Amino acid sequence: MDYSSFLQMTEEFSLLAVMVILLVYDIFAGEKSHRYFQPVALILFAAHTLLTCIPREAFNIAGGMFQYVPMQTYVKTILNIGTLIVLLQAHKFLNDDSNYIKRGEFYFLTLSTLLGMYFMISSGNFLMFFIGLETASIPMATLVAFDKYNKKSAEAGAKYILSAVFASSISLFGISLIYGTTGTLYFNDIATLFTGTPLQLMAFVFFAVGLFFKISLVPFHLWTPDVYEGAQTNITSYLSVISKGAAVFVLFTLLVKVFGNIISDWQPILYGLAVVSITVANVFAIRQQNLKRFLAFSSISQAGYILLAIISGTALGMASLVYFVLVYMFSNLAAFGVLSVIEQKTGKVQMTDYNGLYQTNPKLSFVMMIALFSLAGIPPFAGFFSKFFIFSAAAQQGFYVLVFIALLNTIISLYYYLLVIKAMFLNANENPIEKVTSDFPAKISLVICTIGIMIVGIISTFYNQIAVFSFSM
Amino acid sequence: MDILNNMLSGQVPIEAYLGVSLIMFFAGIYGFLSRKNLLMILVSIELMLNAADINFVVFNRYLYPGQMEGFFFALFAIAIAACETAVAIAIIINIYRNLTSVEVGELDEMKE
Amino acid sequence: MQYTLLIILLPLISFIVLGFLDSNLKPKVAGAIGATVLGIITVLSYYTAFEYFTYHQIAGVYEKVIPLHVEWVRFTEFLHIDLGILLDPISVMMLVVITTVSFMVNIYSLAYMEGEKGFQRYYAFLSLFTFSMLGLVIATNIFQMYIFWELVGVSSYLLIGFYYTKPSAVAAAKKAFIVTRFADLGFLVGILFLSFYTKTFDFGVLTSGDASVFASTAGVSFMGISGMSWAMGLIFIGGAGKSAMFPLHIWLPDAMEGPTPVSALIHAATMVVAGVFLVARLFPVYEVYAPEVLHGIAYVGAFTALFAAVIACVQTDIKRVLAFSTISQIGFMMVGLGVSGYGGHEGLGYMASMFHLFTHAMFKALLFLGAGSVIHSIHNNELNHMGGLRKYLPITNITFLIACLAIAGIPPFSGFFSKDEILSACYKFSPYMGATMTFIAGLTAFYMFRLYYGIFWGKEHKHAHTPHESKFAMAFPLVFLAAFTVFAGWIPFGHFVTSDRANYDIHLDYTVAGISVAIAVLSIILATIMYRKESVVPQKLASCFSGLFKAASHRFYIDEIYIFITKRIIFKHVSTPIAWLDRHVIDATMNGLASTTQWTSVKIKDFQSGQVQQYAYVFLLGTLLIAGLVLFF
Amino acid sequence: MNFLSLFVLVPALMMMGLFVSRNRKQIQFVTATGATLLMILSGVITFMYLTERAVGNVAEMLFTADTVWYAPFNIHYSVGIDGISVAMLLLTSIIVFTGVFASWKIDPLPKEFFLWYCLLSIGVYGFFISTDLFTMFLYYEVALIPMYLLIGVWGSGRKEYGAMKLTLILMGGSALLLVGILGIYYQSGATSMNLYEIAKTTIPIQAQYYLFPLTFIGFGVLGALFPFHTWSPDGHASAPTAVSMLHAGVLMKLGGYGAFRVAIYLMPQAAHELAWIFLILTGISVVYGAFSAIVQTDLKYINAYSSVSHCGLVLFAILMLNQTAMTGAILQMLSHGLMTALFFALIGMIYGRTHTRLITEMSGLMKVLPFLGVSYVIAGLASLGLPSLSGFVAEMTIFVGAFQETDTFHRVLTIVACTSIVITAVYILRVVGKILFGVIQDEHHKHLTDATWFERISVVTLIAAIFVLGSAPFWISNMIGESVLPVITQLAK
Repeated sequence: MDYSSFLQMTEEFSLLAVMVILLVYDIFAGEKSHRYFQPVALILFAAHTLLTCIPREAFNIAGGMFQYVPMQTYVKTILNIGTLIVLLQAHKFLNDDSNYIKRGEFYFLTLSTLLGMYFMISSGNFLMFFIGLETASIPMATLVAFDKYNKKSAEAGAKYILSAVFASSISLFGISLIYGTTGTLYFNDIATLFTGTPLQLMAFVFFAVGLFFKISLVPFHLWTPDVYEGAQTNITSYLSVISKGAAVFVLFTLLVKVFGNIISDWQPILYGLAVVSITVANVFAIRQQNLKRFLAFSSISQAGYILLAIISGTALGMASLVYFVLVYMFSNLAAFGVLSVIEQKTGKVQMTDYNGLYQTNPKLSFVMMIALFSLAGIPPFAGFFSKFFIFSAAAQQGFYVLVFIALLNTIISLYYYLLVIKAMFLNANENPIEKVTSDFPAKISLVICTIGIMIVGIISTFYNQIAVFSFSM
Repeated sequence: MDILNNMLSGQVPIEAYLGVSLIMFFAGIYGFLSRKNLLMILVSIELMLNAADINFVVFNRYLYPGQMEGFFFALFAIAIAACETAVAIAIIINIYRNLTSVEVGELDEMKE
Repeated sequence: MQYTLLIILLPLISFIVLGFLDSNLKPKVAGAIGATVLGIITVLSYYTAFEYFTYHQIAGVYEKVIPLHVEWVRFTEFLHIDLGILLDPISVMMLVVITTVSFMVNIYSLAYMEGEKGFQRYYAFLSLFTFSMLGLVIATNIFQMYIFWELVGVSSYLLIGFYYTKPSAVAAAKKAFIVTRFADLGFLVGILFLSFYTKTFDFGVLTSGDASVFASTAGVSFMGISGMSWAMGLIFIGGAGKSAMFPLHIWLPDAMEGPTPVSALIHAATMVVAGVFLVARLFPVYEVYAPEVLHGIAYVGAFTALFAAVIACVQTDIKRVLAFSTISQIGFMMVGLGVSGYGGHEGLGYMASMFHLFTHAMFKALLFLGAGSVIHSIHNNELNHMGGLRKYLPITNITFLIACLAIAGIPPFSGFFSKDEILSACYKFSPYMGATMTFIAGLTAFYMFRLYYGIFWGKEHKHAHTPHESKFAMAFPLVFLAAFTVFAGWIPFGHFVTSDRANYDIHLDYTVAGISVAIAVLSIILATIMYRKESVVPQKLASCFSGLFKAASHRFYIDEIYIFITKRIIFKHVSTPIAWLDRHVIDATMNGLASTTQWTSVKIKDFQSGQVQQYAYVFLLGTLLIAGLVLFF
Repeated sequence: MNFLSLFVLVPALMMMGLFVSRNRKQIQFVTATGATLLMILSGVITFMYLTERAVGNVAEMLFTADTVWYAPFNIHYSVGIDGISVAMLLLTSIIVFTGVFASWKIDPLPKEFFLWYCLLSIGVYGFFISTDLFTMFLYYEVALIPMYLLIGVWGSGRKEYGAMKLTLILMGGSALLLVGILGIYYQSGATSMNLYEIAKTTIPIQAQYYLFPLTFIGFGVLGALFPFHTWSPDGHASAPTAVSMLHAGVLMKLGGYGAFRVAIYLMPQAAHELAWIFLILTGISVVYGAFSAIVQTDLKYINAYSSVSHCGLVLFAILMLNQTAMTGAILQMLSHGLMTALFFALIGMIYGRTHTRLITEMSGLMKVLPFLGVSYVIAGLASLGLPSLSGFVAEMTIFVGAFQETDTFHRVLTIVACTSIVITAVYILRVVGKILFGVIQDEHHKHLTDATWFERISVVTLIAAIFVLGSAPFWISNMIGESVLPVITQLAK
């Protein structure tokens, strides 16, 4: 048997290479050369991002266990950029004395979750998929619990791992039933054999909730705010953007490629989930004082919006989905970036701490503001375009009422985003947060995000490029 | 009744296995929801995972004798379960270090 | 006759100049500019009159001359507002009246307003008013008339409120504007009706007597009243507002808060007769297509005349007396139009009312200016602070007397001729109408002489400084107008202004004349007895008719009714509730939505209990719920 | 991209200029130059437009340009203007210009203020030049959001409440609108989001039945349609001067303009069927607004409610669905835009001196502030429809046009609407009488200083515009009238 075809998995291999190099570096490098660990790591990863960003011809290897389509390159690149930004933001946090020795772990764990997502995305078989899923989530638990001496962090870790395993076991049970009813684990075969018998529907639901958990849709979202609050900010941002992004893409692919036959069954499910997620999350978000929790809820409602793209199941929807993830990544990471910069300096995450931030930190508050506006879908920022396209994709399939409900929710979301902006710009504060100077990598990350938010919408190339390779059933 | 006969005569029908796995699965869920001790919760999760594994094996053995997919999946699943447990245990230890207790009820600092 | 355009433009220019330079100009200069401009246009309009009446008569019928006509704004393919100049007998006559009186007032004001703050502003407004009023009378179409109608309204507002630091003046100005505005609403809707059916605003087309124009109105009726009656009735409401017909008269007495020359110009001679002019302008339409409205006008006019005359008998503020007498006289004019027919001898009433408009403008302006000079000399306009002023103010005394005789209808003064024509027209219409009007004429004579004696005779009052005859600038207009008043009567008016623009020879109806003169003389004698010397008769009368007297001196409580409607009903029971509704119902619902969301958010916060097992529980429920839905639906 | 896009470009450049400018001098320089440039630009556009028409170019839209933007959605960046847009551009330029001068000494953070101000004007300009549904909506939203910060930071009174309320309610409106737009696009089956492409198709009538209300209300919210007007009093009351001017003067016109361009133009059948409902609503707003204005005591509230009344008249006229009335509607937009801007400018200036907006606390200001006083009187006269000032022409056109509808329902509504001219007179004169006339009660008001030069510039510009529109309306009303025709033909289908 010829294994050379495996070499086609360039993204995975190059990432693996980066990981191994870093691992070796971390273990064997001396005290002096260790100083350069982070720069090296960042450069390596950036190189990896650049090298793997060119889409190739679609191919299957390992008998269809690993299926590549060009679209995946875009998704993986988006994830790479996101990870890069997160790593840049984490730079300072990792240079603290307490974490100095743990930097290697941090990178290794983060990148292994990324690798897991790669496999999840490219998988053509449930076994591969499940392995990917777990590879993506188990290291995540350790990351969440990264800060050993912090009660909150430990609690968050426990909550995450317990819920995650609970979810994945249910999901696994679902997969087993799918196997039982179809006799195969290959997506292509299942697609034809999956006819929608009651047991199969049951199996589908059991399986799907595992993904819903990852995307944290209501009512599978309850872990999200706690974990987001407890975990270290950069990890939270990673959690909220990267793993969620991967999961939504996979959800779309699976629903379209594997469960296309029962579209009439899963569309109502997504419909309901979208409505509930958006509304409940918004209503919760109104009250949040801790900004990390606040962003957690906002990300839940964003996930709800993403479903509007998935529900259409069209190529348009796929393109809009990926585009949305791209924009969402920039916006959310910008917000988290500001958050982490300020938290690392002052340890303040309460909304009231941000009162009058504009007086002392105009730049940071500006970035925060455009990030929030973009999340709220306000032009000329990218968020507006991504939202519009998603609504358009849904409307094209005739989901006017759903779009309408979603739009009414944008009012609520605008309200709470404005609360933060109000805090920063309007509210007076006699002793606001002192002038914060963010370190160089964080600066870069924020600049990248800002530029992204500014231009990704107005310049249509991004979307059109994505649209070229988008696919549907 | 005839199920019992078949069992006695050595050939166990698939339903029996599935019954067992199903019971294990929901027992696990029940355990997860009801136990107070984190370790016991972990054990319950193991139950759920293993139930799934049994399913795989049984389906493969009875319905699709020709192939090996189910068996392999089961193996992988067991391995993964092991990792999960390891990590979970580690975190639980961490919890114990912080709270000097492994009561799940104590993990409620963050809420609302 | 393009130069007539100057008559309009010059006042406008002077308004703009004075308005912009305002206090940068010396008062003297400003006054000079205003007066000169008026002088020029007066001459111009006299010349216009001369030229028109001599050269523009074809077979004894005066033609309509339109020297200027431009489209201003177009609404539909038929309807468009034009601006233009229409010269026909009545507009030319009005030109003469307006320019003359305005000129006189301008001169008079030089002295009267001397040293007032905002002297320049005053002259600017005067020019503005003159401009608007001229524009009104030479309008070629009803919408142009409406435009200038509004403009005179606003200039009257500005002039009444000239002493803007005086609350009463401000209130009066506001009242005048709003009441007339309310009437104008009627006017506007009337225009809309009329123009919709006739597809034109143009007077030429409307009054051409071409029946096809009104073809589409046939059979149109609303609430049992024909469309045309609606239209013309509503239009008349506009006229009634400006001309202070009952019950829209209430603004005029208050308007006396303005400077006296203004009262003379606007509220006696020119603006208040705009309504009469409007009816006269549309007379052919009224006469043919809405005769019942025309009769209605007659009755309204008659009632107003009586009503105002009665009030005038008991008022003590001399300007208010004159105001009510104005209302009453306008009533006469309206009656004249109302009872008139069209053409030749039928059209007597029309001619008469125009004639009366002409003469009345002169002698009423004279009366006001006289009153002005009295007030100017003793700084008070309460009748009971006056008396015995004849030896201090000889000129005023004489001219005032002449005016009183004129208005009382004593030959040979102008008032006699015009009023007499109206009376005879009334008798032709119905004897009762005639009788009533004659009686009112008597009343007029009575209250005018009550006023006269009250001012110039009777016992003297102590004054801060001895009153003295005012200087030339004020005396001259008095004399000039007095001369007019004396001789205007002899103008063969029928040769100039008639309903069908054809010549018509006035011949006095001696019986009517005799009766009216007799009654006038009697009432003058009565007044002489009662008021020439101190006497107890007035008090006696007052006490025995105390009810009537009280009511009359409170102007029959019309104002109170208005106050009630506006303050109590509109303000308290319409606006306030609406405003309340807006805040506490509509706005409250909006806010309610927001607070409800907040409330829910607080209520459901326990979902996030922090208990991982409870999370798993919800998770499981969700799964089973979805499964159930998928399986069973 | 053609030169129309300059209208968006210039403010963008202004923003960059502001970004680099260091002190107040430079800021003032940048803004003043930019605003003047925009004025000139709109003047040039008007001239070019009229010449084009004069030489007999009868295309619906002139100077059109079209570049594909988002191909998968057939979204084009397409611009073009007709008489109505030209009129609106003129209005916008005038108000932006005067707004700059009205907030010459804005404090604090002048730089940020003008940055947002420019973004706002970008939105407005863009809305008026674009002929693509998506682009329109985009600019519409661009115009909405700066309001929040502009009011929230530089406002007065309950500014945070007002700002939040205004933003959220308008956002609600745009939510309805977005559904409407998507519906229109997909139901029409057009191959482009361009208005004029969609107009060629016919949207199925049953779709129109729900799309028309969505779109009309969506725009109506911004046009202060009863009962969605409640943002207007609070919002305007707390907004800073220039923002009130721009918002009441131009932004509220987006509502009428959009309702006219999108709702009526694209869905004529539904317009015919459903007009009566909205006619009632607008009829209510006309009278309702006027009546509520009578009892208000805060100058800005009075003006806000009068805006409700006047903008109600705009929508009212549009719904009459005949050429004259629609022309009147556009004229009314212009005239109301100008005079309400003038009002807000003056109110701002008076407030800046007396530090109160309650008419009960002011009196006799005419003595100390002759310039502002006279200007206020002129504004008032314009607003109560004095001939030779803009209000008259607009209202008369509307009433004459509305009266062309022969049935009793329309007749009665028209007459009801007419009554507003009396009520308007009442509250205008009430205010004038209370604050300007009489004698000064408050000692501090005795030595107030009259308008400064920059205030005079903005006030005089507005008055001049009002006067021109009022006394020489023919050219502009013809320009608008002929541009209304396409809609009329659409309605005739």
